[in-house]
Amino acid sequence: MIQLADYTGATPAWCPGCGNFGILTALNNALVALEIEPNKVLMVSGIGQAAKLPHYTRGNILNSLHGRALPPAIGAKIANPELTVIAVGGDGDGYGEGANHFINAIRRNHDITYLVHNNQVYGLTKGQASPTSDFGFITKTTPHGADIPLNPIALAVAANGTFVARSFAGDIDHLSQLIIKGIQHRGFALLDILQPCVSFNHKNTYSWYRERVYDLDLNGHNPENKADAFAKSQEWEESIPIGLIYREDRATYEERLPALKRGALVQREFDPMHAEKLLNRFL
Amino acid sequence: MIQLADYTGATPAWCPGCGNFGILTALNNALVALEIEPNKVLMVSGIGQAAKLPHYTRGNILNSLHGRALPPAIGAKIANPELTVIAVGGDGDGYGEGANHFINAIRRNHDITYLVHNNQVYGLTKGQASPTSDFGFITKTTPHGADIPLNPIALAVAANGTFVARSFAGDIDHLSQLIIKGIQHRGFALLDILQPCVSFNHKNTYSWYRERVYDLDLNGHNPENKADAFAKSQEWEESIPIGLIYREDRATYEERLPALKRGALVQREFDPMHAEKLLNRFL
Amino acid sequence: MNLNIMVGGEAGQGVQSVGFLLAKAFARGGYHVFADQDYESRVRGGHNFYRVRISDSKVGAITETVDILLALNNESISLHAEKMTDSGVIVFNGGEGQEIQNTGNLLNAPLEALSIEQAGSKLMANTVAFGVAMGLIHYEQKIIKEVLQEHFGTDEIGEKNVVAAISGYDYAIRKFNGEFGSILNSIGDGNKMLLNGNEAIALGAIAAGCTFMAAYPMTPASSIMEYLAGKSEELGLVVIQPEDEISAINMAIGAAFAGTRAMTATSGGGFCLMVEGLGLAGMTETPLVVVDAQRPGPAIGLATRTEQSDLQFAIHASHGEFPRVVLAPANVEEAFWLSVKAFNLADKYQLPVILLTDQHLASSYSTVDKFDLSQVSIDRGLLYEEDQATSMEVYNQHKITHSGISPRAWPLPDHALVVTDSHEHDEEGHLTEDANTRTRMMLKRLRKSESLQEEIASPHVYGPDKAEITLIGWGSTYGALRETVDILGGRGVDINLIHFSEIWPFPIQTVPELLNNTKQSYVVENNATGQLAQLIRSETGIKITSSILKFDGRPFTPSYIIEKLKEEGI
Amino acid sequence: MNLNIMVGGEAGQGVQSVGFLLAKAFARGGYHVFADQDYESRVRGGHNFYRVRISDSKVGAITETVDILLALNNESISLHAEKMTDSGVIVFNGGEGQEIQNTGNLLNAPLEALSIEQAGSKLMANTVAFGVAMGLIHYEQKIIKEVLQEHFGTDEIGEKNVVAAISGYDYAIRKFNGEFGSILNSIGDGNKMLLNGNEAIALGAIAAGCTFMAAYPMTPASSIMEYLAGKSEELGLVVIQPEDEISAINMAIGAAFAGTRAMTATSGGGFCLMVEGLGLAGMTETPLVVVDAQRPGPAIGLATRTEQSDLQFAIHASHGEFPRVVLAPANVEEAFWLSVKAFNLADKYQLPVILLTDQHLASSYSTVDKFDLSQVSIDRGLLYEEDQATSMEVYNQHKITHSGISPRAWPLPDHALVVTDSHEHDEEGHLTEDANTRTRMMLKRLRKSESLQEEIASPHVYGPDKAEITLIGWGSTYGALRETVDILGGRGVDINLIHFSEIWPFPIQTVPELLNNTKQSYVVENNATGQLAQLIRSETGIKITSSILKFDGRPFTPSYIIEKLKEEGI
Ligand SMILES: Cc1ncc(C[n+]2csc(CCOP(=O)(O)OP(=O)(O)O)c2C)c(N)n1
Ligand SMILES: Cc1ncc(C[n+]2csc(CCOP(=O)(O)OP(=O)(O)O)c2C)c(N)n1
Ligand code: SF4
Ligand code: SF4
Ligand SMILES: [Mg+2]
Ligand SMILES: [Mg+2]
Repeated sequence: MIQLADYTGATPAWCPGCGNFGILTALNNALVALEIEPNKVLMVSGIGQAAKLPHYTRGNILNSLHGRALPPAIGAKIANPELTVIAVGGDGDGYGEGANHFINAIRRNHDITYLVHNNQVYGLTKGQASPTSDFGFITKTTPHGADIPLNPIALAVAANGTFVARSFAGDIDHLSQLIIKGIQHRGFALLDILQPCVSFNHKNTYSWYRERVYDLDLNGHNPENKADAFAKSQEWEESIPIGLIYREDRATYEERLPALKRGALVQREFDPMHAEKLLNRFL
Repeated sequence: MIQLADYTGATPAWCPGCGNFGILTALNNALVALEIEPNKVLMVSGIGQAAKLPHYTRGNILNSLHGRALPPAIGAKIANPELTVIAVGGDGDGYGEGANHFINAIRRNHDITYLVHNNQVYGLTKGQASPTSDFGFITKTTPHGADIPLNPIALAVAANGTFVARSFAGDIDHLSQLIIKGIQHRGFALLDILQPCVSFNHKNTYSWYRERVYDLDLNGHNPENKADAFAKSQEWEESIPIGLIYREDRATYEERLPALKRGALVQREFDPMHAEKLLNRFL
Repeated sequence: MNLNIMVGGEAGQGVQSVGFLLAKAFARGGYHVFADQDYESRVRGGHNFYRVRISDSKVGAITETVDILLALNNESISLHAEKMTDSGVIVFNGGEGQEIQNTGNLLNAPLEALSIEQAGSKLMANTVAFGVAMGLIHYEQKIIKEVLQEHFGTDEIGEKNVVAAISGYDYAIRKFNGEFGSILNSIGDGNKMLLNGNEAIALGAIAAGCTFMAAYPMTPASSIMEYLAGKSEELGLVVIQPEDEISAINMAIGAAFAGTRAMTATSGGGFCLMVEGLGLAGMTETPLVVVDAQRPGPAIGLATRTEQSDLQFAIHASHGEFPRVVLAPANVEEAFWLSVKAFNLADKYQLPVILLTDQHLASSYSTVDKFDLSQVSIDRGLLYEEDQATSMEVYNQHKITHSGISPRAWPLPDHALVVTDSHEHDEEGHLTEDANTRTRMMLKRLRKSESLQEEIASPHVYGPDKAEITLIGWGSTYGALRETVDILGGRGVDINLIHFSEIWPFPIQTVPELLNNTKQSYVVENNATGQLAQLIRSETGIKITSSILKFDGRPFTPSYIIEKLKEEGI
Repeated sequence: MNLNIMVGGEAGQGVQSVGFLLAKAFARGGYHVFADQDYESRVRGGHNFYRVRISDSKVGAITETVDILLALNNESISLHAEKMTDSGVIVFNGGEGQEIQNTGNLLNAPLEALSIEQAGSKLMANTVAFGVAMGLIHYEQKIIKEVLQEHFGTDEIGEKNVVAAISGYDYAIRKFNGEFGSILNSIGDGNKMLLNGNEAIALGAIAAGCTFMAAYPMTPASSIMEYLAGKSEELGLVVIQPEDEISAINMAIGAAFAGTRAMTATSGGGFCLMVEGLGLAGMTETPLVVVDAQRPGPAIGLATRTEQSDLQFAIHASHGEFPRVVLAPANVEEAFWLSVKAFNLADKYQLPVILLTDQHLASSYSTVDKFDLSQVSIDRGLLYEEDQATSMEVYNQHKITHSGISPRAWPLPDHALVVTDSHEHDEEGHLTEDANTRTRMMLKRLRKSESLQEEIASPHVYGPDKAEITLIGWGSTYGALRETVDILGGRGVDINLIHFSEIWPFPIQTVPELLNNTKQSYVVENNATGQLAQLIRSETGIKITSSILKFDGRPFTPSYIIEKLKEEGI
């Protein structure tokens, strides 16, 4: 039996009250609920406050570069599809530096769960604007206010995502359930997680989010309809939908690879003589 | 009077019959129609067949790196907003290597016109799949068929584009009119241009496109409605809408910059003594 | 006279602000100050400290001993108690139930209690600590107030901080019953600037007329862009934070191509992403200033610490071959002047200039005489004189000249067309495949290094011209090395220093002679492989066999160097 | 015996396919063949040529003279006529209205007309030209048919090509009335492989058990990924073309971390984008093979041409310091074997290995004896032996050992947890800020260079052990340099060659002695600054004062080198 104790890692170096704690708890709960052992999990993270998360739980870990959570996660998943691969990072990490990987991982539909701790700010580097900072958000690098933000949900829908969801770090149960669904989803599961940053984001606070979020499940939203999903992606300032926004069934990248039909790459035998028939073709 | 002769550059090194010729003609026509002098134009391009275009017309030219048409174009536009800045590149260039710049240039709404010659293939490097290659498209690098493509129109709408349009290299008048509108648009104008590649794309040919494209103008489409625009972005295989898909009015990045209120950066006087008041604050 | 104050505590306890206030108060009182920061890559918790060194003569390094330790938490005591001088005082936040007694050189100060009592919240405990330190040395209250008001404003918050500080001040005077020797008064008019390396670079850029910066945040470079962004409206300059570093450097190239002075700044990881752009500047001959504020690598390494390990990378970054300049300021003063020089060289030679600093220089504060702006000259290089202003002909942006420098123009309405290309190109800037043109263009670009060579200053020589022992360093270690020479020289050791601030093109005219003059020499570098030593060997053939290398992310101190030399029998 | 055939024409005229067919036909006939390609960065038009050199002894370079020129367009004649040997024949597509007469050594062959007549379309004019060349030397028709059918298939298209070629063959026999000395028959069983450098690398990777490649297309590296992708289904390996090179290298790192052998390949511009990832592999000690197929820089440079200008960049790429390997295969054979070695060293030392090739090696075809796969050994290095297979404890991925190498494991269900980090980390792989751990980890990683050093082969010495003149080269210039030594040696010049294929860690045990043995030496490099000479100086202190440098994007030929030596009085 997998227990929460199996998922106890180092003490987080986050600020007291940070939304990241809720995400950590929700993830651990989800992994325990799914009865996945830590050594079947590979967590790959970028760089930022969010990206430190893997060290605070347990599993195989590759803490990578800023913006680069997804590419190594993809490489590892292809190499060994038996691993439950979870990519983790912040909004700057995933939607800023790494946005090109983000869009392409979505369209290729790699079988990965991607948790984005979206605190709408650069936390670790102390408070610069992020791509999701609200319009007009003032920071040291945007003294006259941030630009129109990047909308990760709309982009994920537009990029032909197969599992596009949003949750809130302040609602651990909701998040935990959604992480479970995301991990169970065959294909790329995006979880954009609203995460209060108590140190640098004094606009999008716990209460700001709480006043606005509403659960799509209770709202009769049909996550199979793309137009509806796009419409939901446009809600913000006034009310913010959380839950599964869009879902579709499509072959994963790994399923489409003929090479993987004969088992995981990491389990292949080494035999140089295999190349013999190729050499002959050059004669 | 500006004439076509003013826009005659070097002889194109493109394949005979390439769709790029139509784009070149349409651009020249548009610039002449707008009565813009070549020295008021700055063309910035990436690398690829498409990206060679500036050399085949006339203007100020910065032929940059693969994927990097937009960043230098943005830098130059901010430095000197009096220039009509046109960025040019291919689908690999702009939607592959450069997709992160693409999305962010759109949301920041830089006042630039961006021509993407979308031949759904890597032409210059001889026929590899591009991000917009149709699903299942077979190339040397995708022997089991390309993935679900990236949808530039949907992404541009999702990224809060203010001018999102598609045209066809085989319809020079349509394209020319749209380029005129794009240049006149205050803000980032995306022109995704369907461009037959006679050497490497034997699927999406002139006739393939011709059989499918239809003009939104004749169709009663309302480009001010985002949901409609998103719906239009989803049409492909059967029928392909061309024309202005989405448009909105929003301050450009350059208009929002307080620094530009006092004139173009490139015209500022140099005076080290300006720093005096700053030095005093460190005393 | 030398006083060392350390402030220690968790991230979030206000260590940085106390440290800065102390530095400022002493700078205002006419003292020379050097202050460095040691912090972890986190926003709350962990252990940070700030060291402020105060002297009546120039200082450019920190020392390891501490006279006053302001321990905002108890961990600071256990971590730093061993560094205390005999007469040193540890100020700690005792309060109730605190074990350590207020005896000897320990001063149990109820920092939080005083803060709550005086200012209604424990948030100002750090300001109370600042006051205690000031009280211990009986420093002028006028300066204390001035500095606090400048920092916190003159409104309620500023006032509360003044009250909090004074309560600490009084407490120290009342309660400290140990021995503490230093009673300090201001010693001058306080007409020195107190600033760090990043601020100096930003000011240099402003003085040089840079109006465009594109950068992506990265410690320890971020504060350059933050400073400039803060001044963007006031000065009319543009700072843009794009999606990544690739965009940043290419935006700067576009802005420079369009005629402005443009820059970007980052640290090693971001610099990695910029190297293709660096080559673009090289090929298109676009003037560009790139700051690489080094930190320990490889990869993320130690994100908030210091290292000098990008030297060879900076010199060789990007594929292909093109001339470039690498400048590594030795201290805050040079950071300003080399920032100005960087823009001038970039324009004059139409190439990228790398300012190679590090966390130690970037975030350490230092007092300097106010920069004399009348000494700043702007040299935009050879400009194209148009015969036909409205010609619309393509001018030769890459004209092949004897010096390799082509008269420059940028796109302007009614001017000639300006064309350039990342491909090999002809004089007009149009792409070419011609072998002969290629060879001539390569030679043209590389030829620029010849006259460039003459712009590069010879290394600093400090101490006697010739000595038994020669230390060799580069960049931010200058202060520590100078002081090492002073101390050992004072003890009768025959020692000097050769220090490089302008590294590439390598100052080949003077270095061989300088080095041939040495007897026993040591390179002292904040890296693990001795990169300057490698460079010296490849450029001069001279092998420096001994080295003092440090690569734990912490800066050198004179005492560390002296210790290492002692191990060598010196 | 030596025969040089050149095919010239526009892109799109089938130059490449004729060139390849010629090379293949002679290889099949038992000859040694070396063939290179000169092409522009465009798909149609411009001028391309293909040079095929045929010999009865080993050849590793091209020559500049031409015996048969197949001029698919008339521009080819004006561009190359001056290279013809006295008895050489120019075959051109005359047809109606063609001025040049079929006299002397010009053969006016109606290539298009014959193609239309025989195959119903002018598309096979190039195959007709191939036939003409074969006819001129009376080569075996059996081989011609064989080769054509292998290339075009045995169906209708294949048949039409055979018919077209034979029509050209017959035409030449019938109509050629000049003098052409060579009548060639096959001379052996044709048991040689004909392949280019990229194919050899791909085969090496396959033999070494690489199952994962992520790469973004870039000339001249693309054909490595194209070859592997073509075999992905047959061999069960994965080739992914992601959005950019950053993604490519990081995907490969992920796949390697997960336990496969993984690689990426690119050219200089793409390599620029990979250098941060290179540092990630360095820090996380992930085995990784990166091919940098060089082309002329900076920036886009000359996209389809050759250069050796990334050497210093490859050695110093990425910020911070970590061990790496740089191998530069001298020819197709070494491309295979060093590709295998690259994977073994990457695994054994857990670090990135850079295979530094160039366009000349990547796309030149060469005959080699079939690789003996029984000589390929797989060394995955020290692996972690688990005591408790189901422990789920974190094992020490970065255990500090004497050799610096930690026993390796990768994530597997029921195995210990594997943790690594781009930050400095402890033995378990968790991030740390501790100064002492940092120092120990840096030393651990750098220590790997010591034993690694012993894996690096000494440079090749060709010719006498000691000589008056020594040429020094690296990488793909080997063939041209060897032949230079052969030719000049044959003329009585006392000359030899020291050639580097395994460059980093620098083979310091043997090189100083080798070089100290030389008298007058010349580095011969396809670059403008003499990067190997710089490296030799920084590693050994030895200054090679003379150099023959070429940086016009074209490869060296023996005659070019001999010409340059002649200018030096040799
Ligand atoms: C290439 C590179 N650029 C920049 C950085 C500096 N950096 C580290 S974390 C970070 C931003 C973190 O923001 P986010 O991803 O939103 O994470 P958060 O800290 O808010 O959780 C940046 C810019 C880096 N490490 N590497
Ligand atoms: C960093 C980098 N990666 C790869 C390349 C090689 N490259 C040149 S053009 C090109 C693709 C061109 O495709 P696209 O942008 O669609 O333009 P097209 O030729 O189809 O017009 C590639 C991959 C390069 N020059 N630089
Ligand atoms: S800075 Fe913000 S995101 Fe980072 S740990 Fe603190 S509260 Fe959380
Ligand atoms: S390869 Fe395709 S895109 Fe390139 S010039 Fe030829 S037809 Fe046009
Ligand atoms: Mg964030
Ligand atoms: Mg394309």
